[in-house]
Amino acid sequence: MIDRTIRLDRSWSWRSFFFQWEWLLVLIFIAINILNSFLSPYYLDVDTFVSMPMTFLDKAFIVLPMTMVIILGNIDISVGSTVALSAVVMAVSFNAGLPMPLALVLCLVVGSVCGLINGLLMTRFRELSSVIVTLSTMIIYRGIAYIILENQASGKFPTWYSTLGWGSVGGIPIMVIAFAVCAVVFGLLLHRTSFGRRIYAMGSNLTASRYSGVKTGSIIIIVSVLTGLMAGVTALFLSSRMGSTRPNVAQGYELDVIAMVVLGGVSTAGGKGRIGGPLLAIFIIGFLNYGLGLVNIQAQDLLIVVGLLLIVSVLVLNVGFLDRKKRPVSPTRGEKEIQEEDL
Amino acid sequence: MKRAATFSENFRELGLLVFIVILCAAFQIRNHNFLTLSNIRDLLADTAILGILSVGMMMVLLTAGIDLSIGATLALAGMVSALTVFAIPTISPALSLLEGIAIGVAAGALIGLLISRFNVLPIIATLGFMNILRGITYVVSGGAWVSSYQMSDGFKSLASGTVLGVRGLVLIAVVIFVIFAYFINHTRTGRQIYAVGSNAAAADISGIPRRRIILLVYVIMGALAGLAGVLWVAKFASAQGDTATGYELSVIAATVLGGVSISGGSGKVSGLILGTILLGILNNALPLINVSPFWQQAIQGVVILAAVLTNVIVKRNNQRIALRRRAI
Amino acid sequence: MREDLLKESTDVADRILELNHITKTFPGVTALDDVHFDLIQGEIHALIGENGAGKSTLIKVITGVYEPDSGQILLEGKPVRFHGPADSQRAGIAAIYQHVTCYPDLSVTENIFIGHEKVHPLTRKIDWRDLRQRAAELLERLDADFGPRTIMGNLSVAQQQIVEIAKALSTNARIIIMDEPTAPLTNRESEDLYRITESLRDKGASIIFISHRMEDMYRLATRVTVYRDARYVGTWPLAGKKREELIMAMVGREITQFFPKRSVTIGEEILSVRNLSRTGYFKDVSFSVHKGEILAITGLIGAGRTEVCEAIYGVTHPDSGEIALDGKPIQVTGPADSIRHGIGYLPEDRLRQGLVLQWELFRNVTLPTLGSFTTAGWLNTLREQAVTKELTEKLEVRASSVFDLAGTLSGGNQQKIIVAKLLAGTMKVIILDEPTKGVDVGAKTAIFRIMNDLAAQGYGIIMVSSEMPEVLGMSDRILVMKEGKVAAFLDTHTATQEQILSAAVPGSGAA
Amino acid sequence: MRREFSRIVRIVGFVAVALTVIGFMAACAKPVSKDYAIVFKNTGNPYGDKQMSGFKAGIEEQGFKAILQAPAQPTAEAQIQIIESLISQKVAAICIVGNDFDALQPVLTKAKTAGIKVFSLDSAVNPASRLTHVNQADSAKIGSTLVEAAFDMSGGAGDIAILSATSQASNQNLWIDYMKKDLQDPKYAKLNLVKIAYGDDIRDKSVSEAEGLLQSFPKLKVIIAPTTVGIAAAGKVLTDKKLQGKVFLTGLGLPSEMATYIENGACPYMFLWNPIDVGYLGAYTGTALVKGTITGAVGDKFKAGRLGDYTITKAADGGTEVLLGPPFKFDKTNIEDWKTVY
Repeated sequence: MIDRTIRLDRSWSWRSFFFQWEWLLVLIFIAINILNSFLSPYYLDVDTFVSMPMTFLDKAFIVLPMTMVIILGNIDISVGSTVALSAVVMAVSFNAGLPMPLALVLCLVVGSVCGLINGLLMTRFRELSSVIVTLSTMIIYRGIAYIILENQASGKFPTWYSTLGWGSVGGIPIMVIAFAVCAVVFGLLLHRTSFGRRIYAMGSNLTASRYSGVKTGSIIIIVSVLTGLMAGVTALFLSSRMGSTRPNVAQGYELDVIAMVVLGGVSTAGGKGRIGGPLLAIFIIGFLNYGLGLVNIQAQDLLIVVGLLLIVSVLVLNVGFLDRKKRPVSPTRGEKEIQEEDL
Repeated sequence: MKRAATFSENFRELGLLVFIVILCAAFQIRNHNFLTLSNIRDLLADTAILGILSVGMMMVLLTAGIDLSIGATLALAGMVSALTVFAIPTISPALSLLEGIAIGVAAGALIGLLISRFNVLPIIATLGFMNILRGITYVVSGGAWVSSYQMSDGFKSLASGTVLGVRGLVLIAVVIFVIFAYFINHTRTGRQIYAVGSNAAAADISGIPRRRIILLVYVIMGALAGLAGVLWVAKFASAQGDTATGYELSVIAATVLGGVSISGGSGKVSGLILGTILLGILNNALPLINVSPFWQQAIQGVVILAAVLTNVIVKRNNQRIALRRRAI
Repeated sequence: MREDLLKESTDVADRILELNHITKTFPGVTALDDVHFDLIQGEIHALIGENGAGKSTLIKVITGVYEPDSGQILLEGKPVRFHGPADSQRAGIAAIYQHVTCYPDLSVTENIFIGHEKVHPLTRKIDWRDLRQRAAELLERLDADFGPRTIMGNLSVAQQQIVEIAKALSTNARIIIMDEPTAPLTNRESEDLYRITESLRDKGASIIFISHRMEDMYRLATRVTVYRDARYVGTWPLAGKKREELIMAMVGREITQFFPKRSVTIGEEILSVRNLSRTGYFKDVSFSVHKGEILAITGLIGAGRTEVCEAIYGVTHPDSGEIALDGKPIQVTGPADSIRHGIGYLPEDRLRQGLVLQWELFRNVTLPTLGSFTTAGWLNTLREQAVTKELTEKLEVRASSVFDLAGTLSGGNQQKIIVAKLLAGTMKVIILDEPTKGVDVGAKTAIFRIMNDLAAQGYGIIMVSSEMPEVLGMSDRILVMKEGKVAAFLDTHTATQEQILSAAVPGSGAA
Repeated sequence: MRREFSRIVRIVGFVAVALTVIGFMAACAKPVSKDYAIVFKNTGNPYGDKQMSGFKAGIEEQGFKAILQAPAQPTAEAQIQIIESLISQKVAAICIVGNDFDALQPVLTKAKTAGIKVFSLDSAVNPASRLTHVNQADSAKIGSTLVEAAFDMSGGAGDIAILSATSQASNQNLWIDYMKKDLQDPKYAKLNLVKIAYGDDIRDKSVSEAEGLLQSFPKLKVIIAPTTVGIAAAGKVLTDKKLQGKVFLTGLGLPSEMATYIENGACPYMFLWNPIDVGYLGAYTGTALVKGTITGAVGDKFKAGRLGDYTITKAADGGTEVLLGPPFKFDKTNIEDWKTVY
C-alpha cells in the first residue's frame, strides 16, 4: 500500500521559480531603462527621475483595486468617469464655500459612492455582466459631471493644494510616497488576508465559493467601493496637478489602467495574478512613455509601441514557456485534471 | 412553463418596441419635426453605420468575445481608401469598398488568429490592436486629413447617392442585415457560432471547428468595420486620423440594448435592429428637442441602464410565474 | 445467448472494433499504458475501473478527441486513424459523455443535429422542417415528454441525457459509447435507459457501457473489460463472474465489507425542520435529525431533495417554515451563517460547487472556515497547512502534499477533501448530497467508513442518495420525497426497496 | 510557496528600480539644449501641422532647432506630460497651444522657474502661466466679422444658429460671447440667434447637430460655425440636402476642407488666418523672448522675419498678446489657390 503521510512542502524546481511572469517584467523594465538612457542624454538625471513618476502615477492608484476587480473575473470601465465626477464635485463644492480639507474628503466620498452604486447594481442584478453595468455607469457618471459643470472649468484651489501633486518630501515626490503606501496596503490585503484569499476563490470558482460560505455579494461591493475610492484619490492628485478641473478629465483612463493590469500578468478570466506584476507594469509603461517622449517620439508611434508591448507580452505569456498549464503540477496529477483542461 | 419561456424570449423585442414607440411619441410632442420623412431619412442615414458594425459585434459577442478595436479599424480602412481615391481619382467606388473591406479583413484576421490560435483574451487582443491600428492610421496619413475636394464625386456618392429616394448607405445596411440574418439563422456555420458561444467544451468534442469559427467572426467583424470605414469617409467627405475614436462603445451599447448577451450564445437579429434604432433615435432626437447638450450624455446612459434593468426584472418575473405554474 | 456470444468472441471476424497496444501520455502522467480493447458486433460491453483507470481517455481515443501516441485502432478489421471527433462520427461512432455536453441556449432539435444538419444543396439553407420532424421521431422512439423546439437549458438532467442519446441515434451510429450514463439518473430513469440501450442493441448497434454501478453492468452487459491504473487487466464474459472478483480486479485488493456495520446510540435531536416551503420546488417539508443518526433522503431526481438541503444550508431561501438547531430557531441568510451555526454541506456537483480545482488542498480545506485561521483578518498559512495535513491524513486522502492541486486528485479523494472542508470547522449537522456519485468502489467504502465515524462522534448526518443499496445499507431512517413533498418516513431495519420505490414514484403508493 | 517566490521577485523588481534611480542620482549634470518647442492640441490635425511647420520654418531660418510635439488625444493631462519631458530636456522656450485655459498653469509655472520662456499661441492659456500670447486674430474682430457676414448673407433678417466645437473650447466660447455682444446692436435687431449647438469637433456628432438645427428651425437662414470640423460637417449637410442658396454657411474653416462647399455655394465665404504665419510669428516671438529683446510687457517691439514688425499689446484676458492681423476672407475667387496650401 502507498503511505498515507502528506508532506507540508511542495515539489520545488528552479524552473518553476524562474519561469514566472514577474521575472520577464523585471527584464523588460531593466531593458527599458537601459534603452532610454542610451536614447536620451536627459534621461539619466535626478530631476527627470523626480518628475517622471508624477506624470503617470495618478492613474496608478486605480491599478491597485482594478487588479482585485480583474482577479474577481470582473472589469470596471467606469473609473475614468468616476475620477471626473469626483474631481468636479470637489472643485464645485470648494468654490461654493466648502473648506478645502472637507472638499477633499467629499471627493473621496463621491468616488466611493460611485463604486458603491456599481457594486449594488452588480450584486442586485447578478445576471448582468460587469461590463454592461460599468459601461452604462461610465456614461452616466461623466454625464452628471457635465450637468454640474457644463462648459466651465473650476479651480482656484488654495496654493498648498498644488504641493499634493507637485511637491516632494526629502527629494521624493509626495505622490510617490502616497502610492508606495497604497501599494503596500493593497498588496497585503490581497496576499495576506482572508479578504484577499476570498477574492481569489471567487475568481477561480464563484459557485464553489458561495457553497463554501464566502459572502460573495459583500466582497464584490467592498472591491467596487475600493475602486471608487482610489478613483477619488486619483481625482485628488490629478486636479492638484492641473490646478483646476473639467468634466472631460481622465478620459480613457479605464483602458490605460486595464492595460497595465493585464500587462502585469493578471488574467481577465479571473483567479490568477499577483499585485507585483501590475506594479512593475505601471513603471514599465510609464518609463517607456516618458523616455520616448524625451526623444520626441510622436504620439502616434507611442500608441503603436504600447499596443505591441501589450500584445507581444501576452503572446509570450500564452504561447511561451511561461504557460503554467503546460507543466505537470504535481506527480499525482491524474486523469481528472486532464479532463478539466480539455473539456 | 414553456409558454412563459418563449414569452420572455420575445419580451425583449416587444419591450424595446414599446419603449421606442413611447420615446418617439414623446419626442414628437416636444418637436413636431421629429417624425417628418426628411428627419427619419436623416436618422436612418446616421444610424446605418452603427447598424452595420453592430451586426459584426453581435457575432463576436455570440462567441463570448468582444472587439474594442473596430473604431481604429474603421479609421484605418477609411483613411487608406480615401488616400487611394485622392491618388487615383478615377478608381471606381466599388474598388474602394473592396479595398476598405480587405484592410478590415486583414486586421480582423490578425486579431482572430491571436484569439483563436494563441488563446489571447479578446478584450486584451483588441485593446492592443485598438492602439496599434490607430497609430498606423496617423502614420499612413502623416497626420493630414483627406478633404472633400480631394475625393471623386463617385466615391462620395457611395453614401450620399440615393436609389428610389433611399440613401445608398441605408440600402447597404439593410442588405447586410438581411444577409447576416439569413447567415446566422439558417446556415450550419451560422448556428455553430451560437454553439461555440453556448458551450465551447461541447463544441470541441462534438467536432465543431471552434477555433475556425472564432477566427471567422473576427474576420467578419473586421470586414464590416472596413466597409463602415469607407462609408464613413464617403458620408462625411473627410478622412481624419481620429475618426470614430471610442465608437466601439456605442456599438457595444447598441448590441447589448438589442439583447445580445455578453456571455455568449444568445441574441437575435430582430432585437439587434431595434437596439440599434433606439440608440440612433437618442442620438438624433436629443439635439432636436433642445435638451441642453450637457444633459444628453446622462440621459443616454440612464436610458441604456433602464433598458437593461427592465429586461432583467421582467425575465425574473416570468421565472417566478413559471414556478407558480409548477404543480406543487 | 451468452454462450454463443462467448464462442464468437474468440472469432476475430465479428470484432467490429479492436484497439491494440494503445498508449497515451500527458505531460507528467500516463493515461493509457499499452491497453487492449475489443467490441463484438451487437453486444453491450461493460468497461469498468476506478477513476483514473483510463476509461474516459480510452473513449476520447476511440472518438478521436485524442490521438494515441502509439498502438492501432481496427474498425471491422481495417486500421483507422481519427484526426478529430468529426472523423469518428463519419465512421459511425457516437459517444454520450459523462458530464452532459449540451448547448443550453439552443433548441433540442439543434442540439441533436448540430454539425450534421441537412442543408439545401444550393442555398446551404438548413431545412428546419425536416430536422424538427426527424427530431420529433427520435424523441418519439425514446418516448420523451418534451418537444423538439424546447430550449435545452430548460430540461432536467435526465431529459438532457435522452437528447444526448437521440443525438447518437441521429448519426445512425453503429458503435455507441455511454460514459456513466446512469450516474445522474434515479433508478426509475435508469430502467428507462436500460430499455433504450437494449432496443439499440437489438437494432444492431454495438455498445460500450461505462459505469460504476454494478447493477447496470449485470443488468445489461454480456462481457466486461476491466482497467486499472491506466493498464488493461482483462476481459471476461459476465456470466458466472462474481461481483467480488470484478471489484478485486478493479481495485487490486479484496474489499471485505461493503457497508461496514456500526453500533451508535442515537442521541437527542439536533436539527429540526418545520414546514419548510419554497414555491415551485418543495412544500411543507418537516423532519428532524438526531445526534449520531444517519438520515437518508431519497426519491426521484427533481423530487426536491437537493433543493431542501440547499434551503437548509442557505444557498437558496425558503419562502416559509423554520429551521431549529438544538431546539433554538435559527435565521440562515447564507452558507456563511449555516457554517457558523454548525451546518455543513457536501454539494452534489463536486467539480462545480465543491472545490476550487486549480487550488492547493490546504486552500480548499480552509476556505469555509477561513475566519478561524486569521488573527484580525491576517492569514496564518502555516496553521492552515498543519490542519490540512492532519485532516487529510485522518481521512486517508491519497495525495503527496498539502500543496497538491485539488484537480489532480481522483473523485473519491476529492470527495474526502470536501469532507475535510466540513471537519475543519466545528459542525453539528453534516449534509452529504450524493456523496458516492461518480466515485469508484474503493473510495465508496472509504466514504461510508468516514460517515460512520462521524456519526459515532455524534454528528447528525443527512445523506441524499438515489442508490437503493447505500440508502438501505447506511441509513437509520429514510425520508422519501415525491414531487416536492415528504412521501414517506421509513425505518431502515424494516424498509424494503419496493416500499421506497412505490413511495417515490408518482401515481403509485400513498403519500 | 509560490507566494514566497513572488515576494522575492517583487523585491528584486523594486531593488532594480531603486538601483537605477540611485545610479542616476550620481549621473553628471546634463547639457542644456537651445531647442524651441511647440506643443499643439492633438496629433493628426492638419491645421496644427501647418502651424507647427510655420513655427519650424521660423526657428530653423534663425539657425535653431525646433521640437514639434502633440498628444494623441486633445487633453490637458497629455500636454502636461509632454511639457514635463520638455522641461527635462531643458529647452529654451515652450510655445503651447493650450487644450485648457487654466489646467496647464502648474506645469508651465514649473517650466518658467526652470528658466524656460513660456508663451501660448492660437489657443491661449491664462496670463499667469504665460509671458505673452500669439493671437491669430482679434477675438472681438472675429466675432463682429462673423455677425456681419451672417447679416450680409441673411439679407439683414432671419434666424441664425451657431455650430461650435466642444462646449469647453476657450477660443470658440470667447468668440461666441463677442458675437452675442454684437447682436445687441440695433443694426442686427432682425437677426435672432435661435441656438448654439456643440458638435464637439467630432464628425458624426457635428453632422447630427447640424441636421438637428435644420429640422427644428425650418426658417433658419445662416449657420455660423467657428470651427474647422463643424463648418465642414455643416457644409456637407447643406450640400447633401441641396440647400445651397436657401441656408447659408459661414465661419472659420480650412480652405482644403471647405473648397467643395465654397465652390458649390453652400458657403458663400468664410474666414481664417494663415496658420503657417501664426506658427511663424510664434517662432520669432520665442526667439525674441529668449534673446531678451522682449519680456512680454505691453509696448515691446520686435521684428518677425518676413512678416515685419510687431508690437505687444494688451489682451482681453488681462495678459499681453501679439496680434497677427485681421482674419483672411476666402471665397470663390481665391479658394482655388488656397485649397492646396492648407
